Amino acid sequence: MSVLAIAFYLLATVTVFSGAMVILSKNPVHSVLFLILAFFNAAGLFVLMGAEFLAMLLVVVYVGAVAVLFLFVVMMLDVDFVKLRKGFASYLPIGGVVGTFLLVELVLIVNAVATRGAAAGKGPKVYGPEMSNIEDIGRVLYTDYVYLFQAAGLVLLVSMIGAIVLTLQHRTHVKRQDIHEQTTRRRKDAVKIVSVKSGEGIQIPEDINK
Amino acid sequence: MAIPNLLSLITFLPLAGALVILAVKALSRKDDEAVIGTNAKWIALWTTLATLALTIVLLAQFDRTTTDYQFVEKAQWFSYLSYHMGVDGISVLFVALTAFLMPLCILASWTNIKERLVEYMIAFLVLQTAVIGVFTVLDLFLFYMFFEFGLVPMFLIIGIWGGKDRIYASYKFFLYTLLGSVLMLAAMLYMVGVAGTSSIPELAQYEFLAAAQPWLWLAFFASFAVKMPMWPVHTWLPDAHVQAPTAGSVMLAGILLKLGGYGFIRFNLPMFPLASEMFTPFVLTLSVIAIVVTSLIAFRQTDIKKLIAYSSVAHMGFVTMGIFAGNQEGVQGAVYQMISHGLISGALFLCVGVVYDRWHTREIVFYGGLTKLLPHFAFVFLLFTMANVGLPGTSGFVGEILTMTGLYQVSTWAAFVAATGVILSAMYALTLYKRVMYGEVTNEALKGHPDLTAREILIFVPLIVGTIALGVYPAFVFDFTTASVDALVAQYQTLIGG
Amino acid sequence: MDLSASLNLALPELILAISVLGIVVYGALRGNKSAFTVNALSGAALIAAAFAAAFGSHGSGFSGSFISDGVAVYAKVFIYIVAVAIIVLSKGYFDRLNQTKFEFPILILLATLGMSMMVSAGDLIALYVGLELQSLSAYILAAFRRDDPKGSEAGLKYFVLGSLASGLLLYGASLIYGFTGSMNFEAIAEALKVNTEVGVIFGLVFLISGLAFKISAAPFHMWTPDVYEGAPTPVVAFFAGVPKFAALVLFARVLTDTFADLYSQWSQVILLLATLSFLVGALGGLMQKDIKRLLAYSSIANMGYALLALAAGTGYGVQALLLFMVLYTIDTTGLFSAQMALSRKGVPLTRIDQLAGLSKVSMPITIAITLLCLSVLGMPPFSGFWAKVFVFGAAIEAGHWVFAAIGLVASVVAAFYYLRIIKLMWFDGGAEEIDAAPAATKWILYASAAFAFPLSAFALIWLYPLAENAIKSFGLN
Amino acid sequence: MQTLVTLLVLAPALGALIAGLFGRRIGNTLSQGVTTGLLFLSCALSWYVFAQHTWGGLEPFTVKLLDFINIGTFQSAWSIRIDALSATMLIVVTSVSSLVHLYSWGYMAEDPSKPRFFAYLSLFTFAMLMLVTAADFMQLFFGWEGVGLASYLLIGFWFHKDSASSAAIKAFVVNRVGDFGFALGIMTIYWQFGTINFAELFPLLASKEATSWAFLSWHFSALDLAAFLLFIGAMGKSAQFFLHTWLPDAMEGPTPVSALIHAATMVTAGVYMVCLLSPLFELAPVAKMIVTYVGAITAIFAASIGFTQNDIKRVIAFSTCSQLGYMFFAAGVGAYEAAMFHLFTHAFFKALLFLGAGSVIHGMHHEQDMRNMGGLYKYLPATYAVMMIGTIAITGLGIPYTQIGFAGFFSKDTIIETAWAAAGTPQGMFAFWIGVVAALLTAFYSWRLIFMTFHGKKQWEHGHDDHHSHDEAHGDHAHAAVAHHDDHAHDDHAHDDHGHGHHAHTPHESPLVMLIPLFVLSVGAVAAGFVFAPYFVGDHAHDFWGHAIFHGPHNHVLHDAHHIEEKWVKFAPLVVTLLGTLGAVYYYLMRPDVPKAMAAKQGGFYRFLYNKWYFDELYQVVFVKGSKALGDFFWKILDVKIIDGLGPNGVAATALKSAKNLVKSQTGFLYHYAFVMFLGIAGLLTWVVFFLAR
Amino acid sequence: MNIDLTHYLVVSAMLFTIGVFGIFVNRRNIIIILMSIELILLAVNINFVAFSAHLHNVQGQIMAMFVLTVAAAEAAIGLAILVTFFRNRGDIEVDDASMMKG
Repeated sequence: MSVLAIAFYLLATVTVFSGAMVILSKNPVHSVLFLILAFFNAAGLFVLMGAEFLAMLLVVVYVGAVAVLFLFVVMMLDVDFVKLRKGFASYLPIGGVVGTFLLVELVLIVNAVATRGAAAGKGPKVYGPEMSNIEDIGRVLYTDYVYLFQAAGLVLLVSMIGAIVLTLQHRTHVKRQDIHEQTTRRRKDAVKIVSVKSGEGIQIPEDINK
Repeated sequence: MAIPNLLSLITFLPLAGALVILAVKALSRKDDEAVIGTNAKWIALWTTLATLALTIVLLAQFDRTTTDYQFVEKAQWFSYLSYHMGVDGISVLFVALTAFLMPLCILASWTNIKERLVEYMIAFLVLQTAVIGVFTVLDLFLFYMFFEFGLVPMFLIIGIWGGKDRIYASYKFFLYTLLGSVLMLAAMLYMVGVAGTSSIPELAQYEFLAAAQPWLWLAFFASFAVKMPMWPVHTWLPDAHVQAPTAGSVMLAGILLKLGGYGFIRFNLPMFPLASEMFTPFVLTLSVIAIVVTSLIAFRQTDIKKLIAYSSVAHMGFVTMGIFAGNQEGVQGAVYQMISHGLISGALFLCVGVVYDRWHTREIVFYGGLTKLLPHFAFVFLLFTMANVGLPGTSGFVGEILTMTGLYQVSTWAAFVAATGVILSAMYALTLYKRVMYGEVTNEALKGHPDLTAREILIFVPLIVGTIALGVYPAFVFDFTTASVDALVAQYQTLIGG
Repeated sequence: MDLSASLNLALPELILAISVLGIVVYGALRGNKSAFTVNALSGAALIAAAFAAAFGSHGSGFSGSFISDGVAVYAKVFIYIVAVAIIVLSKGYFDRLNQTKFEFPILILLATLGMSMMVSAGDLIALYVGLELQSLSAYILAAFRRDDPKGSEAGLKYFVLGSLASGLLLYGASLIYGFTGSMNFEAIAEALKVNTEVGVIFGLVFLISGLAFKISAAPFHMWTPDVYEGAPTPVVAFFAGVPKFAALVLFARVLTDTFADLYSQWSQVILLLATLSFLVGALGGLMQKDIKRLLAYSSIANMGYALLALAAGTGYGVQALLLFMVLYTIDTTGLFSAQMALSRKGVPLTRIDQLAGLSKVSMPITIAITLLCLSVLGMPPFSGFWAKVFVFGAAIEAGHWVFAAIGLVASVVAAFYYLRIIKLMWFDGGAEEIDAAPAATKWILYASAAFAFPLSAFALIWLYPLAENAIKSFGLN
Repeated sequence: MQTLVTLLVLAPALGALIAGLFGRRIGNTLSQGVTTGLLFLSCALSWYVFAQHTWGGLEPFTVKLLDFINIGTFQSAWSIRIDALSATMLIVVTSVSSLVHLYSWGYMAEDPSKPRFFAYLSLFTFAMLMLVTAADFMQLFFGWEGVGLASYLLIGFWFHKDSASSAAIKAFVVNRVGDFGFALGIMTIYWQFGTINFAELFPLLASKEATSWAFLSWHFSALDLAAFLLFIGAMGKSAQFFLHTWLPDAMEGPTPVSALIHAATMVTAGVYMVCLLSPLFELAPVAKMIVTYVGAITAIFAASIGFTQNDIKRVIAFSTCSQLGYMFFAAGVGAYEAAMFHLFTHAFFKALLFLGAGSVIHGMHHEQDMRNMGGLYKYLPATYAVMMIGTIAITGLGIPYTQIGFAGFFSKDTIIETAWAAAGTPQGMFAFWIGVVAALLTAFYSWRLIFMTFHGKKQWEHGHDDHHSHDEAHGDHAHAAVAHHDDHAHDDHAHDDHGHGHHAHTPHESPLVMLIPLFVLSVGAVAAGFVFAPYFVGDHAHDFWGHAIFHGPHNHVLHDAHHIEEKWVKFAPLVVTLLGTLGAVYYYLMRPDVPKAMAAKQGGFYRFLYNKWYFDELYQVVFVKGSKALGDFFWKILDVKIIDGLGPNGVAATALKSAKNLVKSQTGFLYHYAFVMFLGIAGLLTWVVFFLAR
Repeated sequence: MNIDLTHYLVVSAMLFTIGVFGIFVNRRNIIIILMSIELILLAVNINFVAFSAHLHNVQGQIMAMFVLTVAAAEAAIGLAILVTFFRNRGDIEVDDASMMKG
């Protein structure tokens, strides 16, 4: 058994195990941590397949951003997670059957693809010194796929707008500094001159503070 | 005087009338309900009368010697569809029947419809366009469009102005007939697909695969049999009739039922002759069952309208068996029977309307001895009862005897059983007449209502004249139909090798 | 093909993308006060894009990942027009609720851009990115009324299930990729000519399932009623029409063009989905009380019909699909605008029984709804009838007459619930006055009703050859 | 001549139209005047035509008025065919009809709807004339049903009486049963010969003598089948055995109607048709045999019932039925001339009897039960006289081998003799003996009627007060249990207090307007026999009938009848008639208590006869109840439960149920939705693996 | 024993199944459902990369990159929706709290 094989089995086992733990953990924080572990090990598998750039991307984007985002939300939402575990097992049997069924079919097909598909026959690509993986990707990404690359930017824009639209809350009772308003404030907006008759006082408008 | 686009004019004039009513309503002050209603009535009446006038022109200009379609209008639409109109000796009569009954329907609704008069008149005019369209178009899809669309105004008429169980009846009517016709649509799509044309005259000449014919035939049959209606898919009819307002029943029995028979003549027989021959025993069986079973059912009814409705089913049985006898006598008789039934059943429903308007019940037991109270009505009702029974000298006779004669050669059994319908119809019709009209006036509530009003007499007179005239001189019909039916029968007999 | 030519091909998308960026900046600076301007600008951008698409050149660009052909152009122009209508509708809707936000048209624009990419997708990556761009915008739009518990629940359900569907689609894409060695449709088609194995069918099934989710075909329809009910009505009006159109065009492209050699396999899968869809749609609608839920089932049924046309796998089938979707989308947009037009004392009418006696209160709206209902029901001479004629014609031509018959029977069952609406409006009494509807909403309602009949009868005269020409680029028989 | 006959036929129609449509407007007198006047015109023309034919050498001809149905070879026209048969019928119909019109002036004097009555009478006459002058089957059928309609209207003339309207329906429906066969017969003819025109048909008949036609899966000789089916029509119209039940009930109609329709004219239409179709029947031996048997059975059957009935009109009605039986078996054995002759004479004396009975009823203030009469000869002398004439005529009194006798003698004896002439066949022998026995019965019940009505004790003086309330009236009699048929037997129209309140209980003679027709008919009853016998059945017969009646080459019964060797045959009718008369004299003049006792004893045989062999009960159970039960079954079980239950309602229920289940699966739970999606994809994949992989 | 394509694909299939399984086992906890989706996407990515490596074709890796991008965007939106859901309900239970069904 080669080192490669040992590495594969190690990484694969941990990946699958931590994947399972993601859905089985009682505590969502643990789930997130297992998710991170799964991503790390998957990155390792990527490296084994020669996709170094993607491996890096996985760690940076997923572990660095997405998983942390999850963690953040888990922490932020004040949820009684113990309650959420109730009824966990009730769908286990039928879910298990269907899941197993699906797995068997997938493995069957995976085998078919791997042995008879276009991918059969060619071994894993090994990058030589003349061109690295990142260079390989870069060449096509900014030429053939420039259109999609830009589109991906729009996807991120959508997610940004979405996050803002959905979650940004203007708290009306909190006073904020508005520099634009401060600098454009004119005298007539702020000051009103009234001639007060002696002995009568004045009626202060209710919206004086606005 | 030749009027250009006469058929289009006849077909769409009622629709235009409906739009005028709508426009008048839109322009009127909102609070003038009564005025708007009156306007609507008069506009509707004049529209239908104008249509009738145009139809008379059509009949006058119709060339009775040719088998070709006449007054043809054709314009390319899209794909292979075209706006294609024309009438032959068969359809022109149905156009005339529709145009003839429509003013009577409007008149029959003159006083008894009080709510939503505008919508009512619009519904009727739209219905008229739909029905006339069915008979005038020569494009398969246009046919289907008009054929199917007729459901909508009728659905509204039953549903809005109907009786107590109108919702059930209108749904049943709509869905039943819709189910039948969607299957026909499927067959139409196939036909157009293989023949590459949707022109009815061309399709009538196209020879469909012998293997496909039974299926196509069945699909068309599904639609037309429901519409006719044939036993055992007739059960919507009694409900629809009972619930529909008087004029609605008149339209339903007088014209809508004829769409089925017209369809059989126009499609099943010429387009799928082999299948028609194959299914003849089947149709004949259903027809005679219809005649006997529904006659017996009619005998037991307690509701006047339901009784007449069942009797309509029985009479339509004669039509179907005449058509599928496939010989001159049968087909001519069937066409004739349809026209005649249009007059007679329409008149009978109007008769029911007369008593319903006065006493607001259709229960037979409520009545009795009306002859003494409404002698004119007694005469009218008697006349149409007799016509319904098929008394010679009224139009009811000619159709029955011809269809049976046509049938007799094809199947003596069927003719034998069908002929018992002659006995049974006398049984139920006369019993009805007796229970409503004869005897002493035992129900005090019956007293104090006037005999036929001038308006009602005005409605009945044309129907009486028509029934008798056609009964004594059926050539009024045969002059038109002979050429077309002969050609049809000849083609059919050739194709089935008979 | 060089970049400038490719950019030229993608001009509509470029217009949209650049407009989005500009409008975002403008909106962000001006805040919600700018809503009207943003709406107007978005509409203008869409119309410009529509013109660009209609008069733009055909061809494929960006190394084959972008295709601009007859079908794509046909779809795009229509999608843009409907998007404009949705923006108009949304204005009235949110104004009435006092929740106008400038992000809404922007998200609509982005979703439209996504659809635009979908119909022009030339490879699996473009397919995925376009689909996601549209879907992600849609998720947000579904949850757009964030204070509304139903809205956020709808958004959540849509999101979770949608992501799942994307996962399935991706898995399928990966199998196809692994089997054929390419992401590009043309290359895949080439590879399939040499070798077709069960693996690729597997991949295709996953892909079909993912797309079927987008068009809410059974059994991937489960999200539809809930999301339709919960999401804001203009959003639902949007969902109900054009994204499905885009997904169906994609379907057509992938199946009839790329996977033409596997016709006998995928047509069976599609037929199965179609049959399930119209059965579920017809039966499910029978019990509904909520207008939007009812329309959800209606749309499930109609997607079944669309798939039936697709399953024909012929040129006429695709043509029927193109025509069907246009006619259906106009009807359904009309029906949703009717729902938006109706409110009583400031509360929108959501339950069907609230329509009772409407004919006594507002005749024009009643007539319009009646026409639209009859149209979706497939009653001639309304547009919906032609839609069904095309679809079933295609199915029968392809020999799928059993399925066509089932579909037609299902349409009769479905007729029941449209009739119920008509019945309530016309036959029943006891209605209170309704509020005045926003003018724009009303006019869109009337316009769609007028299209249902009689305009469609004339529109088909040029729409039909248009669709006929469009499908020539697919090289089908 | 063509114009004349057209006028002849259409005049009654015109009268009917005027009286029917404008009767209320123009008033009673004018309506009566117009209809009666037109009828007399018609009558005069008929006699002119008849005279021209008989003595003036008028050749048969046909006037075509208008096309009726013309479809391919199915050609029919409204036309007037004049030949010996129709000329004979014309005079019968118009004479009796015009006299009945006149008679009705008196009889219906108090009726409030006289115009209607006269319109119906004229309508009937018109239909009858159309029937007898038909040149093809369609017009024949028109007349056939037209008289049926008129009969229906007239029987139900007093529509407020439930019994009258029921009787009317019964008459119509039973006639329809006959028409059912008639129509099938016409169709058989049409499909065999391609024509329904008599003139075209008759020459063709012989060509198909051996042809068979598959009817209801059996093969029959086409001609026999056609003739038999047509005969069913005749059976219905002429109230022959099995289809006779309507005739007694038809007596619910006013008495003039009974005289006109149910004695003289309409009921004889069947005989007329058989004679008209003699070319067909001559070639249809089996059908002829059936005609003979049915006629003979009817003759004896009706006679047997006749002598137990108590209603004066019913007795005459059964007598009519019986006489029609005579005519049929005459036709059946091939003596069409004899049948026609009897038809002719019978019209006079039977109309006379009916009108006489009407006069009695009128005089008795609408009492019809003979048990409540008696001793009337003093009060109604004129009526008594004419009734005697009629009775003698019907019993056929006359001296064989001379030309002396009443009308019935000539015709009835000819019939019995022709039957003997045909006695070579079983049916001929049967008919002969039946004829003889029936003659005995005829004499008995005819005289019984006279004696019960005009002689004996006055039964109307006591207990007469309450004869209007039937329960009590019949309560007096022991046979109340079987009397329910008589419950409505008298014309007790309550609105009609008859206008002679001051002497309401005393019978009175009828007015002159009623008596004149009686006298005229008496002349006929006496003279019709010896005046016309030479033409109808005697030496001039061949010339008289011309081609109107056809005889097969082996049919010479009429000729044989004139040369019968056996004298006892000639005398037999006279002898039995006298026997019957003596019997009646014994039982009803000398020992009236015997029949009363027999009636009171309610013997089984008596009840059987009294209840008309229980035919009504049988039909009631089998047909009326049967069709009601079937109707209920078809309606409530087949239509509602099975068709609707499985059809629309069942489907709707199923759809709703599945919809409910489907919607239940739409739980709103995210994981359920996901689960369904996975089930979907797993299912699809499995399907692919098993079915689509290649 | 060589580590070939099949091995990677099996790992991917297992992850995919786990992801699928996670969705309907964790019927109440939406956060874990979201993580299950991430697992599915990871499985898909492994597939793409494995194929890409074995096909000597970089398209798969490009696809994987886009998947990563979209997955990130998806996570952001998903969590945003989750937050609004939580704000409306005060909970993230989706079990018995469904307002829409039928």
